[in-house]
Amino acid sequence: MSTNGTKPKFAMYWAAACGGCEIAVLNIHEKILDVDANFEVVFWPVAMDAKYKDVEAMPDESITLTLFNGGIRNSENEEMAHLMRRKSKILVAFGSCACEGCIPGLANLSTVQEIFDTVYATVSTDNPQGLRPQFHFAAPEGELRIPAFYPVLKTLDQVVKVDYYMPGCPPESHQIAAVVDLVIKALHGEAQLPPPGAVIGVGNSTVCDECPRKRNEKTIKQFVRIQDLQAPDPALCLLEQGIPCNGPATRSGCGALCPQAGAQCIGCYGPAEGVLDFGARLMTAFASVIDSQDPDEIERILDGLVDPAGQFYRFSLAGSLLRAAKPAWKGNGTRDNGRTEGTRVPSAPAVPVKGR
Amino acid sequence: MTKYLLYPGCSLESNARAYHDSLMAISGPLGLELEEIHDWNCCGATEYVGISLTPAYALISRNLALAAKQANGTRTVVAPCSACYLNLAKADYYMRESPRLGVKVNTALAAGDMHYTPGSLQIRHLLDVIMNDIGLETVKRGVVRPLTGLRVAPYLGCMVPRPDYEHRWSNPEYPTELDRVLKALGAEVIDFPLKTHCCGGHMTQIGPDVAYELIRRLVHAAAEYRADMMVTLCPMCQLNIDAYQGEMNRHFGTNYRMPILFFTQLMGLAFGKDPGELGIGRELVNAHAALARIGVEVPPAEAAPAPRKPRRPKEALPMPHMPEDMEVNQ
Amino acid sequence: MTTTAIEVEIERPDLPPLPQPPIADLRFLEEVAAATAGVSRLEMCIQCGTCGGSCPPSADMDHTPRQLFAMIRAGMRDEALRSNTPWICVSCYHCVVRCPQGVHIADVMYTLKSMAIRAKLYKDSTAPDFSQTFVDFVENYGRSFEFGLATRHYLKHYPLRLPGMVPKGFGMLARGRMDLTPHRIEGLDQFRAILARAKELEAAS
Amino acid sequence: MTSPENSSPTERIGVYVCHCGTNIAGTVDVEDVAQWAAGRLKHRGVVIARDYKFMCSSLGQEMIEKDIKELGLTRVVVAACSPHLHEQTFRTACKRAGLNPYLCELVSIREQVSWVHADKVAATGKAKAVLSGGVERVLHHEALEPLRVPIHPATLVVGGGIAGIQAALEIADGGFPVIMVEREPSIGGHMAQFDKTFPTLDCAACILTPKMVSVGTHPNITLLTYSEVTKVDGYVGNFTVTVRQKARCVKTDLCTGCGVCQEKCPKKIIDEIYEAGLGYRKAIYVPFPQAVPKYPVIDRENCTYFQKGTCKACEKFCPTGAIDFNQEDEYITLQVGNIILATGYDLFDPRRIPHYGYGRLANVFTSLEFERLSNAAGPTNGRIVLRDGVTVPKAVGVVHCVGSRDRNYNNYCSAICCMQSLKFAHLVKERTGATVFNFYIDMRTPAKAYDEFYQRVLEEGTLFVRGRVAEVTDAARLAGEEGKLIIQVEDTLAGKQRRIPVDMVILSAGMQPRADAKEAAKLFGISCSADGWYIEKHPKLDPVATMTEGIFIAGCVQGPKDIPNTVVQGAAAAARVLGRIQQKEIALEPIRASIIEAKCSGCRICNNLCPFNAILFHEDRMVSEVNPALCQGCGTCVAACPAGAITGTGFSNEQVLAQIEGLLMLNLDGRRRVAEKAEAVLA
Amino acid sequence: MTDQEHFEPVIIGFTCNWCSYRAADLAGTARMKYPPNVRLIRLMCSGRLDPTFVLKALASGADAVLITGCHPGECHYLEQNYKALRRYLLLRRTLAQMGIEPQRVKLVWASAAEGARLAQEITTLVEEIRALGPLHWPTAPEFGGNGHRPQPEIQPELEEVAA
Repeated sequence: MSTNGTKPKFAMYWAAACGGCEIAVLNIHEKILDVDANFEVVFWPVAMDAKYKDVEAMPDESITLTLFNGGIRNSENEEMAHLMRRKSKILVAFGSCACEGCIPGLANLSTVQEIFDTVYATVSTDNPQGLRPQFHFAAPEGELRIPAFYPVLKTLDQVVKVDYYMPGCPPESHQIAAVVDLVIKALHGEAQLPPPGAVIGVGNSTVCDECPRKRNEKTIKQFVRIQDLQAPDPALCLLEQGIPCNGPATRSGCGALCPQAGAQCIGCYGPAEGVLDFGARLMTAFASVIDSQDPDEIERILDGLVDPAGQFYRFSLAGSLLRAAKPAWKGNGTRDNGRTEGTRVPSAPAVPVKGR
Repeated sequence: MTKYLLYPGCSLESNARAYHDSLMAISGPLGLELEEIHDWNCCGATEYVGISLTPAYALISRNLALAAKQANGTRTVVAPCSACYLNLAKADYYMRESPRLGVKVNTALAAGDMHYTPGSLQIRHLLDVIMNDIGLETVKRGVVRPLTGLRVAPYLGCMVPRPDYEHRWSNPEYPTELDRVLKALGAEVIDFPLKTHCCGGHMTQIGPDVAYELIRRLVHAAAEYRADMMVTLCPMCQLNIDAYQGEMNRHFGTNYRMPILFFTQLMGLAFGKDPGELGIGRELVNAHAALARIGVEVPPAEAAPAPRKPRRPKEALPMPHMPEDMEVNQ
Repeated sequence: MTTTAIEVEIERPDLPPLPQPPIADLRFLEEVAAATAGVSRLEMCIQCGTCGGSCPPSADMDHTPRQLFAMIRAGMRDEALRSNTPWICVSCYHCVVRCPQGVHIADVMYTLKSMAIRAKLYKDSTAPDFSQTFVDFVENYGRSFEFGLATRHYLKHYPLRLPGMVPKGFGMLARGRMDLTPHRIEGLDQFRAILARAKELEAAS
Repeated sequence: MTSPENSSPTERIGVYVCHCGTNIAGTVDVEDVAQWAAGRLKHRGVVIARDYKFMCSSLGQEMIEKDIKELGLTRVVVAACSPHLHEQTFRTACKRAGLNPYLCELVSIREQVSWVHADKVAATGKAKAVLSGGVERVLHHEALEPLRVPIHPATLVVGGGIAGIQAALEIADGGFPVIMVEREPSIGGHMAQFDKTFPTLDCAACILTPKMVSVGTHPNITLLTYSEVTKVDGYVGNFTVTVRQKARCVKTDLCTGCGVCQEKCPKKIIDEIYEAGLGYRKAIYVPFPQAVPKYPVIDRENCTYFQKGTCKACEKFCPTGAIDFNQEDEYITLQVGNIILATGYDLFDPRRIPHYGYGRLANVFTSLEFERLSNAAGPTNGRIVLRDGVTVPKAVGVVHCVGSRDRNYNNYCSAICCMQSLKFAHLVKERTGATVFNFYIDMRTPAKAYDEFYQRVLEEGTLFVRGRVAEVTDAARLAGEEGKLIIQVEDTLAGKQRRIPVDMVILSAGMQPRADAKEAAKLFGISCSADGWYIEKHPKLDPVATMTEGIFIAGCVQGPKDIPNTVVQGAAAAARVLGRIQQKEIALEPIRASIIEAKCSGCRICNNLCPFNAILFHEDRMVSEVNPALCQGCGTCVAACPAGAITGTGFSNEQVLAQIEGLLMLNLDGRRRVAEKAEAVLA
Repeated sequence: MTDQEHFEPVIIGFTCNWCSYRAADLAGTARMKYPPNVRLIRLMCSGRLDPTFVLKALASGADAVLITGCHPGECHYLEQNYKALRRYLLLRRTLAQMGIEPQRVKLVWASAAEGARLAQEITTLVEEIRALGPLHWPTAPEFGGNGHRPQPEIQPELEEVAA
């Protein structure tokens, strides 16, 4: 790998994420050579060996471009976010996790207790002694500490200022390539970088725009899970067939991959330009076209949406207006099926109330 | 076989045995699987509610609780007796309509560690089930001895078609279900104007004179329409018109002899069952003469000529046409 | 603008005190409604008379149902509870299905009966006794007992008619339509426990 | 999206707090509110905040105008009474000062603060919150211009009953073109079926026929009978309407209306429409002698030729060869500026009340049947007889409120039944001398000369029984009942149940909306009540307009009413339309939705959300578009768009979200303490 | 003294320009009294109600949201209130999954004539919420909007979780 000190510096970091983003970057094939040709890669734990202290040693803003993927799940993630911010000129929230929390963000529906129980004490876990991680441990060499686990996962821009957002789980390689091109052009003064805060590597509409399926005026009499549908019409809009497809609200750019492959869009590219809350858009869209005016029937139809929060906030929970479920904020609490109005014991209130 | 929970009610075990016997006899041909609710209790008839509300509804609801618990494979309770049907149905409906009542009743039931969730059962009358679940086609298929020539006055009384909060009947005043079943059996069904009028109910016990008048109206109208017999689906109606017809005659110095049978008995006959098995002969105003017309015991007599409509003069004005389901009344 | 109350001294020559007005219990309507199963809609009555017109035995009633409702509204508690109307009601539900205002008339009648029994205001004890006798048997056995009911009731109220009843009674027995012994349900204790609790609740309300 | 912390003040906002005498100042510390706004909201762009005794007074308005001019205000927020009261006032003030009126926001601190709260501190606090909400919101207001659309001079009148006739004549006489569409072969409607009209008893034909004729002959009226509207496009000012003209099978240019075809036609059918099922007509027929137009139509369902392929009697005998079996339905497209709906009512069908016996008992008649019976031009030439056609009744019962004022059928009072029943009573008495009983719940005669008519019928000896009829039966129970119809009723004044034997029963059936009223409402994009009556814009102040600009209603389509009121509404609707036409154009509130094409992905979620059909989808470009003239500005599509591609002027997301923050900004000062306390407890 | 006494719920109300907003005006003209905790926003129609508004309000410090519209069948725009109904029914399901008590978002039909009813509904709602306690959503600006409590508090919590 070249070490020409004059080339602009490139870094990529992996916080709370699955690693898919890293693969996606490698998926740009020979374009990766352009990256190498135009950048000096100074920090990329997946691709090369480097220590945090090396980064700390670098002068501030010395890294031209940092692709930061993954959400902020623990204190280490947050420290690194601050560090990379300090050292980078352009910090890109790369991939759904960094942009809006993604799948790890769904943990924000559960309490820390629940998360740990699931991980260390469910049938799928072989943990006979019921061991749990200790946050600090007195070893003969001295006390060991591991990073603090946060009650909720945060998105990158909830802890540091972000210059650009590049959504997708993972971002499509051709989009990455395009962005890389753009940055390189910009570096050579051949192109203008978009205004700070912009979402890059995406289309300006939603998935339907790129979806070839036939669409009619929408009315929904039932919601079904795609696997419960006998023979889904391959050419007709999935939503019209009752399959909860997130396409209408999801930012275009992926080329409507899933709908073309016969699966509903699950929304990994996040909301369209200027949308404040992704889930809200889906809720209102789905609800609006339900074909009934009778509350009971509507409820019956809604029963077809087995897991609304999961459906609407699959990728965007941590970045949504509420960001997390109430129990998660507190680390304890109860669930509710939403239809037992008034009968529910409120979960532990934010303000502890004596005598209650 | 379609399965149902059966709530026979006290009458079917005593004065309306004929109803019970004939029901059992026809359940086979109709494909009715009837499972009796275990250890059911009296529904309180029309008496208990008049004394004290909560106990009355607790009494009724004990049966609902039993049924709900027993319900294996079905959530439909069938009640052949009209008072039972109404009480059960009403209890269920009112507990839904006013939660206040539901809470009271369940608090009471709790004393016998029981519980009933209003709306968890369907309470339906036998005729409703035969009409809408079994279907007239099945009934027609079962007929081996059509009741041709038997002129019957369908009589439902009050408590089956009314108040009908669940809208199960074609009409609370002129329901046509019974007419259609009897037609399916081949009987000649008259458009009986008093088909849902009152038989006097418990007035035979507490104000006989009142009851006698009500009975007279019915029997008179039936006779007016030259009916061979009245056909009912209510034990109380059958009892009053059958057992009290004598006293009524004495009271007014009349001599009506209008037999009244349960529709299940006629179905049994049409299905070729043996009269004895159907409890025929248990009635006080005997129906033998009438039954002779359809060849029960005696060789079939030729059908009585249907009353022909008077030819309308040419200057007559047309009648408004009636919806299809009314045709049975023409 | 403001007005100041002006005290006026009215000349009161010594007149005899005015007679008391008849007692009107204006909460009676609510009371009846509250004691009725379901939602009575009693306050909705527009006095059209459909009930009175439909009622088969109304000739024998001392007030038509409609009049009774007017009396309830007027708070004429005693007169209403003394009326024989609820006892004559045969629960035919004609009025209920015809009522243009959807009043649960039959159930209101039941309510009035039970109130009359509590207040001991019924004129003729035949009906209440019959109901009570019927209920007694039911409470004892869990099922009704027609033979016992008929005999006990007739002995008490129509001893003279009894002979006349014999042939019929015999006919019923002969045709196996009447049992001489009552039928007991199995869960009698539990059954009675339920009723006991229910009665407490009723008394409480 | 703004929050108090970020965006820097780019606008110059003036805040004006009204005392409204003591109405507001009595409960809200207005001076404090104004000072608070000047200080705390400075960073939001508030450059001046004043309080004044009566902001709506000319002095108050001048104060605002002066500030706009001198301080160069770009936004104005007035905290005073409800926008429904004075929004217009202050907008106009801004306009006068050269500021776009839509850059002014009025927040209500009277109806929704000072008048409903007692505690002065709390009220003042809320006033501040409401005000800051208004300030945040006004920052996102845009300058708007009202929409101006031209008005096409032609008017479509749907329904040729007396309401439609009245409206059409008024407009035509006003000198503007009218197209009248009538479903039946002739205009005239229900009124043409009647004999006499209450309370004056003048004959319906005598007063109606002349009007019908002038409709038929009026140079400004195009009459399309035997026709139905099938499609309505466009919006106020220029609707495009498609009308299906059913094939008459008669060449109207050749037909002389001589009537030979009717005589010769061998096929006789019960006339369910005009004769209300009480009389007969031929397969080729003119509904009634005075019909307009006079041309007959062939009823294909019943014509022997069309059913069996042979006959053609009419063709054979037609002197002018006007019969044309090959005629096809025609579709006509019309351009109109306004539409008047006068489609009338249906009669309640008494078969739904079986215990009244109609349909089972021969001598039970409906009110409409009786109208025909008593009509000199009717099947019996006006002889009031039983259904056998000969027997004259000796006793007749008239039953009021049939199907009306009844939860089981129609809840409402049909308004005409009392008077109509009185009319029947009078006619029976007059023509047969029979004993007449009228059974009523309440006697309702609330109009000029109506109660006098009641008095007159009383004098004539009609027997009135106050009580709603329980049942009509032929089951005789008592002597003297055999062979009669027995009316069972509680005589509520006597307090006894009565059984009254009569020969004839007349059921005064109520009015109900046309069977297809709801589909029609959808077709024209107007709203109707749960029953199906069309809803007027305002029950008192705008009784003939509808929520949909350019569509008006007249007569029973709006609710049960008698002839006088129907005529009044017909004229009123015409007056409204004439006013419109003369203005030549109309200004519409610019509160409208619009779709940003670039953002629209053509998912079509919004397409069927608009009851006014304002959203159209371009298959070619795969995008949806809002027609601003059709859009009523409800914002449902804005709220529904999953891509956030639809914006609503006047109520945009930015405005509402900002207002939410504004409203909440204040309490946070107060609440922070609670929060800190919470933290303390938690830590 | 308990926090109830401290706690004044703040409720955002969305009203329809044609019915409930006028009902609120009517309550005013009739001088009916109701608690000052509700702050109304005027929309043209309940159909304009975007779930985002509700989430925004809750996330920015409101303790509850009141949604009002014309009675079913009486919508000024024919049938848009039904759309509001559908959205409301779906939204409350989602909110329930988020652990937000369903009582905190309430849908009320109120015609322009029902000032008294609206005032009554508001009063009840305020009392319900007062009993329920503050929602106090951690993203509210009162937490500086970052939704994160000071570390020292999280750590011990985790200690016990881990134990």
